[in-house]
Amino acid sequence: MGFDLLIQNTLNPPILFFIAGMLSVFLRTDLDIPQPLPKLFSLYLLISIGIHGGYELSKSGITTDVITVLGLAMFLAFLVPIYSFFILRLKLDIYNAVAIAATYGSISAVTFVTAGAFLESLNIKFGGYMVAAMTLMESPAIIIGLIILNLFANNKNNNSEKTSWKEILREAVFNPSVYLLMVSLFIGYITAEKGWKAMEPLFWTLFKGMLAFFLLDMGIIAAKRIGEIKKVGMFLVGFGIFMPIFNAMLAIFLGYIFNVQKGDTFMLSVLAASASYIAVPAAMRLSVPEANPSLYITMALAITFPFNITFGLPLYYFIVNLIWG
Amino acid sequence: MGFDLLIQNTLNPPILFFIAGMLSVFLRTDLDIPQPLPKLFSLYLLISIGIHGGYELSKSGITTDVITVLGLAMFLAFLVPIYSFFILRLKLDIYNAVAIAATYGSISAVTFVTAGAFLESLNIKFGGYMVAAMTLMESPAIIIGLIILNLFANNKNNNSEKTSWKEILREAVFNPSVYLLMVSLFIGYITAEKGWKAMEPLFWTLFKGMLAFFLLDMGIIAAKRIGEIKKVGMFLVGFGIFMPIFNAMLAIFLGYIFNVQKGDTFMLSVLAASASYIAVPAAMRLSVPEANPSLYITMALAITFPFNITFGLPLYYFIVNLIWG
Amino acid sequence: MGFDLLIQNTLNPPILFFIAGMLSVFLRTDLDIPQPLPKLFSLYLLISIGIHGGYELSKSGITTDVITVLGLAMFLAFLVPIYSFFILRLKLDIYNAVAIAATYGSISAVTFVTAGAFLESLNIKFGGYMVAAMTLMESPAIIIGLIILNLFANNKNNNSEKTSWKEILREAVFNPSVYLLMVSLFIGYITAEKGWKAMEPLFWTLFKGMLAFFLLDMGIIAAKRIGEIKKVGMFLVGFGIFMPIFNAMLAIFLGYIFNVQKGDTFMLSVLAASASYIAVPAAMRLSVPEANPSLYITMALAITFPFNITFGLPLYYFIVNLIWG
Amino acid sequence: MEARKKIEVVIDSYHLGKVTEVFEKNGISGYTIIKDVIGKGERGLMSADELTDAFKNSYIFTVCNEEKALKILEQLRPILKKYGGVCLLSDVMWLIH
Amino acid sequence: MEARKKIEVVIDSYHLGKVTEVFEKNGISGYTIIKDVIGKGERGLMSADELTDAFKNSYIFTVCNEEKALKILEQLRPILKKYGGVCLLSDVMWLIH
Amino acid sequence: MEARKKIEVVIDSYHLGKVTEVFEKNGISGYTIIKDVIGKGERGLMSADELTDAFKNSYIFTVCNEEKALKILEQLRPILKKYGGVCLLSDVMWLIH
Ligand SMILES: Nc1ncnc2c1ncn2[C@@H]1O[C@H](COP(=O)(O)O)[C@@H](O)[C@H]1O
Ligand SMILES: Nc1ncnc2c1ncn2[C@@H]1O[C@H](COP(=O)(O)O)[C@@H](O)[C@H]1O
Ligand SMILES: Nc1ncnc2c1ncn2[C@@H]1O[C@H](COP(=O)(O)O)[C@@H](O)[C@H]1O
Ligand code: NA
Ligand code: NA
Ligand code: NA
Repeated sequence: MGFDLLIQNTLNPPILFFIAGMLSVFLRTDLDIPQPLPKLFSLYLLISIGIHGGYELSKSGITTDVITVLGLAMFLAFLVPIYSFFILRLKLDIYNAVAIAATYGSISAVTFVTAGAFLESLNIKFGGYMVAAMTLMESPAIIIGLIILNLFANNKNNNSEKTSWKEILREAVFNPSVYLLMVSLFIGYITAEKGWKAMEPLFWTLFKGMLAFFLLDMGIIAAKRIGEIKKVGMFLVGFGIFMPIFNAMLAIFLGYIFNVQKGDTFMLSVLAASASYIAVPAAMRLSVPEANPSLYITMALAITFPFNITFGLPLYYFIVNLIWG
Repeated sequence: MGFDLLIQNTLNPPILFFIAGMLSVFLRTDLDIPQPLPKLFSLYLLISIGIHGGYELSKSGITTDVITVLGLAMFLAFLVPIYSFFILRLKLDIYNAVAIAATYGSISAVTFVTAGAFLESLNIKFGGYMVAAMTLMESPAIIIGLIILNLFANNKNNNSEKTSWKEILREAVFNPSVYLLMVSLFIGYITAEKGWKAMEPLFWTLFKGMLAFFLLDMGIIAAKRIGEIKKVGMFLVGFGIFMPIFNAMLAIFLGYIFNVQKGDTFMLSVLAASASYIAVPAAMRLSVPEANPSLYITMALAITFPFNITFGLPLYYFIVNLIWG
Repeated sequence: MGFDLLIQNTLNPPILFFIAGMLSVFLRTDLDIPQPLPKLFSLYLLISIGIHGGYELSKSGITTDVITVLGLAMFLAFLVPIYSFFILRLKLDIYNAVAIAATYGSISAVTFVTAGAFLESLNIKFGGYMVAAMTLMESPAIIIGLIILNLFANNKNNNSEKTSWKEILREAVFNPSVYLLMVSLFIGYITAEKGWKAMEPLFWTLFKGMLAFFLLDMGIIAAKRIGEIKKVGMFLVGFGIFMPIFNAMLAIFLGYIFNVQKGDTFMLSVLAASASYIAVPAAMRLSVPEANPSLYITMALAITFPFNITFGLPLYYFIVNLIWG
Repeated sequence: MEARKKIEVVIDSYHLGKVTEVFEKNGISGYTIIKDVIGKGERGLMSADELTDAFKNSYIFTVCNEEKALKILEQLRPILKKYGGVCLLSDVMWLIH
Repeated sequence: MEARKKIEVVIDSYHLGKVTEVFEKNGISGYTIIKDVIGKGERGLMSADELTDAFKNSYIFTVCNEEKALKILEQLRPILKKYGGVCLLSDVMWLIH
Repeated sequence: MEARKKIEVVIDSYHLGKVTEVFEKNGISGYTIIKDVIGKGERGLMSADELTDAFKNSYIFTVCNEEKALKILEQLRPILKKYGGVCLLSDVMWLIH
C-alpha cells in the first residue's frame, strides 16, 4: 500500500511530465524550453501559491495552530543547516560545507506545490498558512550559513567581508522569491474573497497545467546535470537522499509532539526535506564564491528534487499516515 | 467618501501588485520580469480589450451615442497636444515641448484597462466603443506634434525631414499597438457571439490575473525611472500631475455638455488624463531625435501613470459621480 | 455552398488573426512577437493536442478502425515523399528535390489543429487517434528522403555521411515535436479522466485563444517570407499548391476505400496536404546542407500553409462532404 | 588567411536599418547583428527593458577589405552624428574557406 | 598582460557543437558563446525568428596562444567550407589574474 | 578616426556591477553590455539556462584612450582574480562624429 501511493503519485500528469523531461535529455531530443519561459513559470507558481495561501489564511484566520506551525518551521529552518554543516564537514572544506548546508536548510517551492497537488489527489487538506511557513523557511539557512562561515573560516580578507555583510543580509531576506511570496501572500490575505474571485481563473484554475509545463522543464534541467553526479561523489549523493529523509522524519516527529494536523505535518516534512536550487545558490554564489556551485546545485536539482517528488512524497506520506492514521 | 473610493481602488490585486513592483525596486530585491514577458502581457492586453470591445460593439451596434463619444475622443486627441505644447514652451525648447505634448495628447492602454477594472468593481458599465475611442486617440497627438514641429522649428535640414514625412505618418497610424487594437476590435466585432465564445476563456476570464501580473512589471519599470525625476525638474513634475487632472476635467465637462453616459464619461476622462509611454515615445525617438527621451518617458511612466492608477481614478470618478450622481 | 464553407472557415478568429498577421507585415507596422513566445505557443499546442488525443483515445480504446487509420497514415507518410521526389526531380537537383519531398511528406501540427477547430465549428467529430496518426506521419518522410539521397546522390564524402547516419535517424524519430507529441499522447492516455480534469483548464479551455495568438505570429512569419516567393519560381509555387490538393485527394480516396469515418478522413486529408516547416527543415539543414532552405521553408510556410488553412480546409471538406454526404 | 578590416557599430535598434543599408549599398558580403544589447553613452542608459523598443541598442559588425571599409565609414559618420552610437575599425585576419 | 590570439566564429547554431569540439580537442582554456545572433551572408538571411532553430547563428570566440590558434583554424576550415560561416583571427592582450 | 583601446570583459552577470563601477570611476564615456552569454572556463560551464541567474555570464566592452585603459585594467585584476572571468585589451580606431 506504500506502493499504491507511489503509483498514485506517479500517475499525476505533472510527475509524468517531469519524467518525460528527463527522458528527453537521455534520448537527446534537443527538446528545450528557452529562457525566460522557465522564469515565467516560476514567477507564476510563486504568485499562485502566495495568493492562494493568503486567501486560505483570510478564511481560517491566525489561530494558535498557525503560530505553532510557523514556530516549528522557523525552528527547523535554523536547526537543519547547523547539523547539516557538521555532517558535511566530515568530508568537505568549510566553504562547500556551508554552501550545501544552507542549500538543504532552505526549501524548494516546486517541491512544495507538487506535494500540495499530491495531497489534493488524496483529498487531504492543509492550511494556507503552510505557504507562510515556507516563506519563513527560505532565508534563515542563508544567514546561519554566513554566521558559521564567519565563525569557522579564518577570514583573512576580513574587511572586504564586512563591507558586504549588510548586502548579504538584504539578499537573504529580500531575494526575489521570498519577496514575491510575501507580497502575494499579503495581497491574497487582504483582498480575501473579492480578490480571489478576480485572481482565481489565472492563478488557480490553470495551476496544475502550469505545474506540468514547469516540471517538464525541471526534468530537462535536472537531467542535464545528472552527468555531474559522478563528480559529486558517493558521500554527497548519499547526503542528497538520506539527509532529506532524516529532515522529514524530524519534522514529522515535531509535528507529532505538538500535535499538528496530518496535512500540515506532511507539508512541513516536505519543506524540511526539500533543498533550494534558486534562492540559496544565488546567495552562495555571491557570498561564498569559494564554494563549488556544481556541487550544491547538482545535489539540490539533480538528486534531491527528483528523489523528493517521485519517492519522497509517497514515503513521507506513508509514515505520516501510519501515525495519524 | 472620496476616501472610500481610494481604498476601494487600492484594494484591487492589480493595484497592489503595481505597488509591490515599485516596492521591490526600492528594497532592491532584484525581482525582474525579463523581456519578452512584458511584451507578452502587453500583446495580450491589447488583443483582449480589442476583442472585448468589438464584441460589445457587435451587441450595442453603432448608435448616435457612439458617434458622439468617438467625436469627442477625436476632438480631445487633437486639442490636448496643442495647448499642452504652448504650456510646455514656457520652459522648454521646441523639441522637448513637442515630444511631451504628443506624449500627453495620446493615451495609455494599461491605464484604460485598470480604469475598466475599477468601474467593474463598482458595478458600473461602459460601452465597448470606448475601446474604439481609445484607438482613435492614440495617433493624432503624434501627427499634431510633427505639424507643430514643422511650423515652429527653423528646419535647416529641411529635405531630410521631407523624406521621412510619409514614413512618420505611417508610423503614427500603423504603429503596432494601434494596429493590434484595430484588428482585434474588428475581429471581435464581426465574429461576434460565436467568436467571443472561443476567445473568452483566454482573453477575458484570465484578464484580471494577467493585468495584475503586468502591473507588477509596470511597477518595477516605473520605479526604476523614479531616480530620474530629479533631472526632470519641478515644472515637469507638476505638469505630469496637474495636466492630466485638467485634461480629465475637460473631458468630464464635454461629456456633461453632450450628455454622455456616466461610465463612458469616466473612461473618456481617464483617456484624456493618461499619457503614452509606448507608441508615442517610439515615434518621437524616430522623428524628434533632438528631444530627450528620459524626460518624456520618465514623466509618462514614473509620474503620470502611477498617479493616475492610484489617485487619479478615484478622483476622476468622484467628480463624475458628483455630477451624474 | 462551397463558398459558404470558405466564409464559415474564414470567420473563425484564428484564421482572421492569421490574416491580420500577414497584413501587418504588408503595412509594415513593425508588429512582432519576439522569441521565445512563438516557442511557448508551439510547445503549448503540441502538449495540448497530445494530451487531448490521448484522453480521447483512453475513452474510445484502440479499435480496428484505429488500426486502419494509423495504417493509412503510415502508408501516406512513406508514399508521398517518394512520388514528390520524382516530380521535383523534373526541375531540381537531387538535394533540393529530396529536401522539398521530405517537407511535403511530413505534416504541420498547426494546420492539423486549425482543421480541428474548423470541424468543431461544423459540429463534426474526429477520433483522438488522429493525433497518433499525425505523430506517426511526422518522421517517415525524413528517413525516406535520406534513403533516396543515398541511392541517387553520388556520395563522394561517403564515410562522413556514414558517421552521421545513426545521428540522423535519431534526429528523425526523436526530434522535439515528435517526442513531445508522443509523451503527451501517452500521458493523456494513461492518466485518462483524472489527468484530463487537471490539465483541461490550461490545455483545452484556452486552446482556441492560444491558437489565435499563435496564428497571428504565423501570419507575420509567413508574410515575411512572401518576398522570397519570386526566387522560388513558378514551378515550385505550383507544386506548393497542387501537390497538397493531390495528396489530400489521395487520402480521401484511401479513406473512402477503407471506409474511414467522415471526420477522420478529412483530418487525414489535411495531414497529407500539409507540409512541415519545423521538424523537417531542421532535419534537412543538418543532413542535406546542400539544399537551399529558403526554397523548402518558403514553400511550406509562405505558400502551402496559408493556402491550406484558408482555401484548402474548405475545399477538402467540400469534397469529403460530397462523398460521405 | 587574408587581412581584412572589421567595422563594429553600436546604435539604437531603431536606426540599425540605416547602417545595414549603408553596408548593402557598398556591397559587403555579409554582416552579423546582436540585438538588444545594453549600453551607456552620451544619450544615457539604454536598458533594453523598456516597454518600447526605442531604448534598445543593437551591435552589428561586418568584415570587408580596407578600401570598402573607409568608404563605409564616411557614409556612417552622418548617421552616428544624428542618432548617436559608436563605430569602431580594427584589423582582423579572415579565414578563407 | 600577455599577447594572445582571439578566434571568432559565426556559424549556424546547429553546427556550433562542431566548433566547440575542435576547441576542446585542442585543449583551450575556455570560450564564450553568444546565441541567436542575426546574420546575412552567402547562405542568405539568418533572421533567428523562424520557428525552427535551424536558422539561427551563434557567435563564439576563444582566446589562446598563437600556435594553438593556427592548429584550430586548420581544423575549422573544412567545417566552415561545408556549413558556411565566418572565422576571424585577431591580436589581443590577455590580462593575467 | 582616432586610435583607442578596447577593453572586453566576460564575467558572471552577478558581478558585472563591479566592472561597470570601475569603468564609471575612471570616467569612461560609455560601455556596451551583452547579457546572458554562455561560457566555459575554469569555473566550469555557464549554461545560462539555470533557474538561478547566478550561472550566466555577461560580456561588456568599453573603448577609451590608452592611459585610462591601463588604469582600469589594474583595478579589474583583483575582481577577476576573485570572481573569475576574462579581460582582453586590443587596438581599435574610433570614428569621431
Ligand atoms: N566608449 C564606449 N564604449 C563602448 N560602447 C559605447 C561607448 N560609448 C557609447 N557606447 C555605446 O553606444 C551607444 C550609444 O552611444 P551614445 O550615442 O553616446 O549614447 C551606447 O548606448 C553604448 O551602447
Ligand atoms: N562579411 C561578413 N561580416 C560579418 N559577418 C558575416 C560576414 N559574412 C558572413 N557573416 C556571418 O556568417 C554567417 C554565415 O555566413 P554565410 O555562410 O556566408 O551565409 C552569416 O549569417 C553572418 O552572420
Ligand atoms: N580562453 C577563453 N576564451 C574566451 N572566453 C573565455 C576563456 N576563458 C574563460 N572565458 C569566459 O570567461 C568566463 C569565466 O571564466 P572562468 O573564470 O575561467 O570560469 C567563462 O565562462 C567564459 O565565458
Ligand atoms: Na529543507
Ligand atoms: Na491623454
Ligand atoms: Na504532408
